[in-house]
Amino acid sequence: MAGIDTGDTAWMIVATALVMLMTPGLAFFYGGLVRRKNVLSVMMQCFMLLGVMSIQWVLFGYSLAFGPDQGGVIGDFSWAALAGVGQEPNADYAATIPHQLFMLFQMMFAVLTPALIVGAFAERMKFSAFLIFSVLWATVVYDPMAHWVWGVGGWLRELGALDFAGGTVVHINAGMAALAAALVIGKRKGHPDISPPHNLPFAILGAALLWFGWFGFNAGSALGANGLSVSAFLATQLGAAAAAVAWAVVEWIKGRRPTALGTISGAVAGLVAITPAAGFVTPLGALGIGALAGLVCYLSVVVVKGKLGYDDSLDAFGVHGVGGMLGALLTGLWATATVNPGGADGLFHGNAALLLWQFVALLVCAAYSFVLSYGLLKLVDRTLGLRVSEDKENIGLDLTQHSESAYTLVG
Amino acid sequence: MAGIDTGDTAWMIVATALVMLMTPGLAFFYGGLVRRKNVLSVMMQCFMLLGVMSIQWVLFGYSLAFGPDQGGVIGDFSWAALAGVGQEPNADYAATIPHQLFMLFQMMFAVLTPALIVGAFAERMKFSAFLIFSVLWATVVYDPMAHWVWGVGGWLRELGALDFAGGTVVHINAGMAALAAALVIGKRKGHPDISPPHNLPFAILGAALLWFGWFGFNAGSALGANGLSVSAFLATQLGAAAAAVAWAVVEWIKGRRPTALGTISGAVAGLVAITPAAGFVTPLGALGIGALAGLVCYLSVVVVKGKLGYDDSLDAFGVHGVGGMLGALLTGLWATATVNPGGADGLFHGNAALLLWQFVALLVCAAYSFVLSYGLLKLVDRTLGLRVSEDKENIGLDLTQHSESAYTLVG
Amino acid sequence: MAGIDTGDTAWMIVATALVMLMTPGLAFFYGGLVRRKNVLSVMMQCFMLLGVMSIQWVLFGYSLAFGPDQGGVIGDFSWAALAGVGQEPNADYAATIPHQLFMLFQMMFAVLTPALIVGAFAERMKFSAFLIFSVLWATVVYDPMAHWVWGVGGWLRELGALDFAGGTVVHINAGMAALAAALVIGKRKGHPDISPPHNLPFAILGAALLWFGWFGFNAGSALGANGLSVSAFLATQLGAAAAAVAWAVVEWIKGRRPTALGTISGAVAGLVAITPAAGFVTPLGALGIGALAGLVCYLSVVVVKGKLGYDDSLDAFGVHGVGGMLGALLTGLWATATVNPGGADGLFHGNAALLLWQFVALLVCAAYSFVLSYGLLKLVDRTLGLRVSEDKENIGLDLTQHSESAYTLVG
Amino acid sequence: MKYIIAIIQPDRLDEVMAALEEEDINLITVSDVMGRGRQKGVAEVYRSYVDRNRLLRKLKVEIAVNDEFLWPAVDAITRGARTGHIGDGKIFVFDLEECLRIRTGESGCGAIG
Amino acid sequence: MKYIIAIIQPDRLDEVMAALEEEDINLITVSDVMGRGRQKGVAEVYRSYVDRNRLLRKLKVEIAVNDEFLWPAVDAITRGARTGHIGDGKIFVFDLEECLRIRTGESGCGAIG
Amino acid sequence: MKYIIAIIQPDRLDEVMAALEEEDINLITVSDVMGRGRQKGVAEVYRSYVDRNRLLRKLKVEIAVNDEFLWPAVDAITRGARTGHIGDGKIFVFDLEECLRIRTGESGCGAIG
Ligand SMILES: Nc1ncnc2c1ncn2[C@@H]1O[C@H](COP(=O)(O)OP(=O)(O)O)[C@@H](O)[C@H]1O
Ligand SMILES: Nc1ncnc2c1ncn2[C@@H]1O[C@H](COP(=O)(O)OP(=O)(O)O)[C@@H](O)[C@H]1O
Ligand SMILES: Nc1ncnc2c1ncn2[C@@H]1O[C@H](COP(=O)(O)OP(=O)(O)O)[C@@H](O)[C@H]1O
Repeated sequence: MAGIDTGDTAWMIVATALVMLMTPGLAFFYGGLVRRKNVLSVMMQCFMLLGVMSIQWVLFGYSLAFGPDQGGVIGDFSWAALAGVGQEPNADYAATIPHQLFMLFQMMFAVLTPALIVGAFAERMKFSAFLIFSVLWATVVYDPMAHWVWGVGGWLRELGALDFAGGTVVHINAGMAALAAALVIGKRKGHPDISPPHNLPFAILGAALLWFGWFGFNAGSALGANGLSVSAFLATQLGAAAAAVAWAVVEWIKGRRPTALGTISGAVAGLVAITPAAGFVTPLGALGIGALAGLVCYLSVVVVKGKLGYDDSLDAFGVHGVGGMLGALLTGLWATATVNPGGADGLFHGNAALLLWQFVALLVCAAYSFVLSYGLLKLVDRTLGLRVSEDKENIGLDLTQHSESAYTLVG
Repeated sequence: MAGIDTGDTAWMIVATALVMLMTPGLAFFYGGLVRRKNVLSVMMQCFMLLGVMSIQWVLFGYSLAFGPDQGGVIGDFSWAALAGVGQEPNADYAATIPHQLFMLFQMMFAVLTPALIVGAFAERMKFSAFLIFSVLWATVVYDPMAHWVWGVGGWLRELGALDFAGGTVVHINAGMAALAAALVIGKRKGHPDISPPHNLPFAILGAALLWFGWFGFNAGSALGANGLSVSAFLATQLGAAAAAVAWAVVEWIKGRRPTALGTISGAVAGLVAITPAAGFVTPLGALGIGALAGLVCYLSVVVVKGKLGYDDSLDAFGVHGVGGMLGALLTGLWATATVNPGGADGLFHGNAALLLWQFVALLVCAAYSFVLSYGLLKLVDRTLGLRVSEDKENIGLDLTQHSESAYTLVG
Repeated sequence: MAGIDTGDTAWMIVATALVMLMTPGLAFFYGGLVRRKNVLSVMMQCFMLLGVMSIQWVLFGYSLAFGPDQGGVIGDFSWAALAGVGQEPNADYAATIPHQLFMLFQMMFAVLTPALIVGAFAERMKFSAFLIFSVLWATVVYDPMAHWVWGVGGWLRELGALDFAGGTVVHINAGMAALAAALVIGKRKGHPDISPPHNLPFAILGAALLWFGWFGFNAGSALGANGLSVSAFLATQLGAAAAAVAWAVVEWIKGRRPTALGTISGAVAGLVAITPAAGFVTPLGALGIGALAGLVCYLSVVVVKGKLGYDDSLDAFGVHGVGGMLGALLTGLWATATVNPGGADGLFHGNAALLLWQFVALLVCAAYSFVLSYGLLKLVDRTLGLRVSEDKENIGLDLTQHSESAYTLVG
Repeated sequence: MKYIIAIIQPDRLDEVMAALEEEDINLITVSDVMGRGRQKGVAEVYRSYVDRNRLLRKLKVEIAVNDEFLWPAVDAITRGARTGHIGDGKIFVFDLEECLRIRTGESGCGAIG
Repeated sequence: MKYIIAIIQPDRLDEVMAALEEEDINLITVSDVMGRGRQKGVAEVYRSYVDRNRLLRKLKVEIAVNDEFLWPAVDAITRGARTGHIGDGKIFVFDLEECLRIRTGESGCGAIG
Repeated sequence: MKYIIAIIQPDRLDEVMAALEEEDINLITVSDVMGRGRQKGVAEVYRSYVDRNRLLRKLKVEIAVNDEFLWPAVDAITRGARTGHIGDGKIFVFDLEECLRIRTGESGCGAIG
């Protein structure tokens, strides 16, 4: 087929599969951290999104996000049901791989992003409310924002803000929605005296799969197998490594022990923060971003959250929201066109303007996401009710929402 | 090397690794569903096949299945021990990748297929009987059928039936053998009052690895990194997604809750049903096949099985057999040459003949598999005995067949 | 970019990600085998190495190992902080992929190797001591040895010994360090009456991820997507398969049952032994190496270890040390230039000299590793203390070193 | 009032519960235990380590009954749990001084059922 | 001396412990059990198999007390565990003949606390 | 007949079982419990949440013995479980009214061993 490069295609098929694996990875990361009576509910929510969002994306989501531009704010419906999205490349997005492959790669992002929010309302949301909210949110919040940042003609894409692999659309976006969700749905019964993670090895498994999958996420965002994707891969590894170490070190310095949960939380924070920067920074820049991500997310989760007192059960805001915003800003500092001529120089390389654009993009997206998510959640709450009854929360969502227990106790 | 394309080779190496991962994936999918005392036995059976079948395949299995044709029904022994199967491509099978790579890709199918049958006789078969049966079955049932459908000169390949990635050879075949096994070996003690799955998160992990690996299975069956493999990837994702949602929705409609086990069972059913169709149908066709697969396999497992009363412990027949047959027939409806010029049009695209060929292929293969599997199982039963003693079944296969316990209880 | 092949690059990006996944794989393999109170400590050690070693490698490790040669024994610091290691290929190491990608691929080896040693001192080493030791060991033992064997100008590389994917640098090296560690730190309290593996399915999961990742390790060592990498992939699969079967069969013959732990231990032993040979042997050679690896490692772990009485908790020496040495020697027997013109013929193909060189390389590396590791461990022991107090060992490392419990018990 | 602790084979629970139901005894508490009795376990093997497996999985069933239900309960447990093989288990009977229903505060015989 | 066994809802443990502390009762032993009482469980569904879920997760709390602490302990447990819903659980009281502290060898009333 | 419940440190089980064997007491039942005693646990830390860890892992050992074996059993447990550190645990002794062997139907003293 004209223009298709088998090497680029090979890598992007794999990258797509890797990003797909992140959603089950997240299911285990989150699932290990909740109480035993809610583990299936969290995993089920992640898995269900793998189903529902894939369908939404094919039917109209992709068209809204990447279809022909309407005034810089949204795509139209001309690519609905993948009309015209075929095996030929679409040079506007990726000239050397089938258009469907680009669409698939983006599909996995669209699946993962709402799944990230689950961490905020885990252990207390009705399954039905979760489903409705997620589909609405994907359509009203995610798809437009994806268009702004990535769609041809999207206004943020034109603006000059940098976001290599989706720090804004994925992490800031999900993080702000998570904050809204934690506020709207309220604290879990017993908070903050909630029993500890019921299965930390599961959370470690989840973190490992996330790290592994993130290579697809970030290095895949180069949309080919080339120097840039390798550079993004390197930045990803270093961001995660530095942040994991940083979080553990801070715990140690603060007189506690370095914990496994801290280390994997740090790794995820680093992966989040490096996401917008991955294709624009040097290895040392990546180490810097990672180290700061570990430190700042530690503070946001351990120090600040405790003081503010909302119940973001699994720190979806504290890690993805805060880490995402930090990454967006630090991209404005450390970006350099020597790594990626398609990028721009940041403050440390003599260009203060970039930082400004990063800040603007961050602010607009964060505000948009927070306000709309808040509204949608209130809407669902008023109509369907967001939260299970206290009784059901006590018994656990696995039994009451899904008629299942994760483990047998006797026999 | 003449004719080798690095991009195609890169993708097919990875696809092979992905299909390899499906067998451990299956080990967790099945292992999570059995009782605590039998989890290792199921995982051990899967792992042992990874060893034994790889050796069988290299020594003579590949030659029987893909070697020079003998009257359309089987290959001869000229490729035994991989004689002549080297680093050069074999243009008959795949012109742009090393012949050994094609052989390896097929090896992983040959490992996985007998592992699927494990689900039918789980929790009660002797390990020795399992081993003997599996090797015999691979040689007498799998290898010939692989030759018919995929081997150069194989009679079904000539017939014109479509099977993109192995719906017949892998799923219908394993499914019918599973039915035979459930009938020959009989019900588990206590059936149907068997305790629930001992570790559903393991089953979810297994389903996730299966889904992930299935991209290698289906998109790899294009044997290169090209538009067709991307199209198959897309169909795979949509088949799984639609079926997962469909199963959960049916549960909901029937007045129960949507369950995690239902959702992942649906996903697997969708993956099974899309397998023969993956390279021949449009995205909407894939959604249709997936949705029907979720519905039909739900009925077969939840409604029909209960009535017929055989004990297919983990629904190897109900999901792989029924899903495989459904997929073969639906391929005859939804296939279209616009997606794949090497394919054919189905009934919905004006060609009723295809459906007929699909039906014939299905019938012959299902019958062949059922009859021979039944015979082999009876043979092993008469000689070695298939089933452990009641006492051993009570204690559990982990302890009695493998002298191990999966988990420590105290300390 | 001049000279970059997208297919080779695609495969090597994926291979790098696969090798990265081996460290979490090892975390589960080891984690499942320890007692419940120590599972996090083992996983934490593996994860922490993923952080710390990545940083060490980028800052100076890669330069020491692969940088401009100093007298055949070590690289200098000119590539420190990746100076000059960019997106262009470095033809000395890999002409068709970005230099950074080669560096990343090697990084994952540098992460994994110290993690292998963890198996020897599991359940009793202080976390701080572990950290210091690992960083010192990587710098003083691993980096130089990597230079000898792989670095341009390295003396062992010049000598003519064969080591396809790191049998010497990774496995013999880690194995000897493990032996030193088991001797220096002493037995666990209660040894040999230690409770059994607390979660064998985790160990099986780990083994599956190791096997999967090993395709990246071995087939990736061809540094491209070509016939050689496929041949290495095939040898890897067969080595693992034959060894898994061999171990189980030996157990069976010795009057015990074939165990799941034995089967996966065999698989790992086979993967270790095939590592140096993967790119140099025929499929039948790989089967031979695998079968011998299963047998010999079984003897070393089950028979010899019991007699010698040191406490190599998880058999890091018994599997990686012994398996690595065996593989090095067997490469000297089975290697053939027909598989890889860049290799050499072994004894079975008429060239006795190779066996000699293999033996020399093995001896030098094993001795160097053992002596220096022993010295480093004694050093850390004298200064910081290697071992936790008896009280802490009783309570478990999870609580005392990391203030965490892996699982909740009630609720 | 009496309190019965029965140690049974893990796979006999369904039979025991069924037998108890026949006697109209429905309230029980069950937990996982490991027991060493006369039954010799299968040796467990983990690489070099052979565990003679002195402890086997059992279930512990606890039932509080009014005095007149004691023997029916004991008989029902025996009926349900007996296979005739070593390892079938034991039944221990204690005197129960007091019993309260948390929900209502009721106490004594009325609170048991 | 008395020995109390209380079966409570899994999520009431914190409340029970807090209530006990108010009475200066700090030493307890807790374990996971499954119980069948009057409470009807949610049916569990696994594909074709519906488990009427006769056994529900509960916690078992065990406390040895000197006689004068018996009623305060029972009251505290009741206070902490009561929700008024079916399934709140039961309290069983036994006579405790002897109690020893392993560390010191002390026995009797002095060893309880 | 007496019934002994001992709460011990999880890692002392082997020693306790060995000590019991010396007294010819071989039949026991063991289970996992969490205990709060005088021992202060290590605080557990999970991100922002610090669990003061009021409950520590312990093992519960249950032994039914004939009267003459009571003190040998208690002594053996003490010997095996004592480390001299806080947290060593407690031994509780109950009167056992009746004991039955399910397999044979035997009851009383003969059924204990
Ligand atoms: N004296 C005892 N004290 C405590 N537990 C006991 C005692 N005797 C038996 N048990 C428990 O009962 C279980 C079954 O006992 P066992 O001797 O194997 O059965 P049988 O009734 O056939 O002699 C044991 O595993 C143990 O848990
Ligand atoms: N007679 C009994 N014997 C043993 N356990 C009992 C008995 N009665 C109640 N239980 C335990 O107490 C739990 C709660 O009892 P339930 O009848 O549901 O509560 P309620 O106090 O509201 O009637 C049960 O699940 C069971 O574990
Ligand atoms: N009065 C009691 N009631 C119930 N359990 C107790 C009681 N006293 C002690 N225990 C159990 O014994 C364990 C050990 O007690 P602890 O006070 O720590 O030990 P020590 O014997 O050194 O004082 C506790 O964790 C608890 O499980």
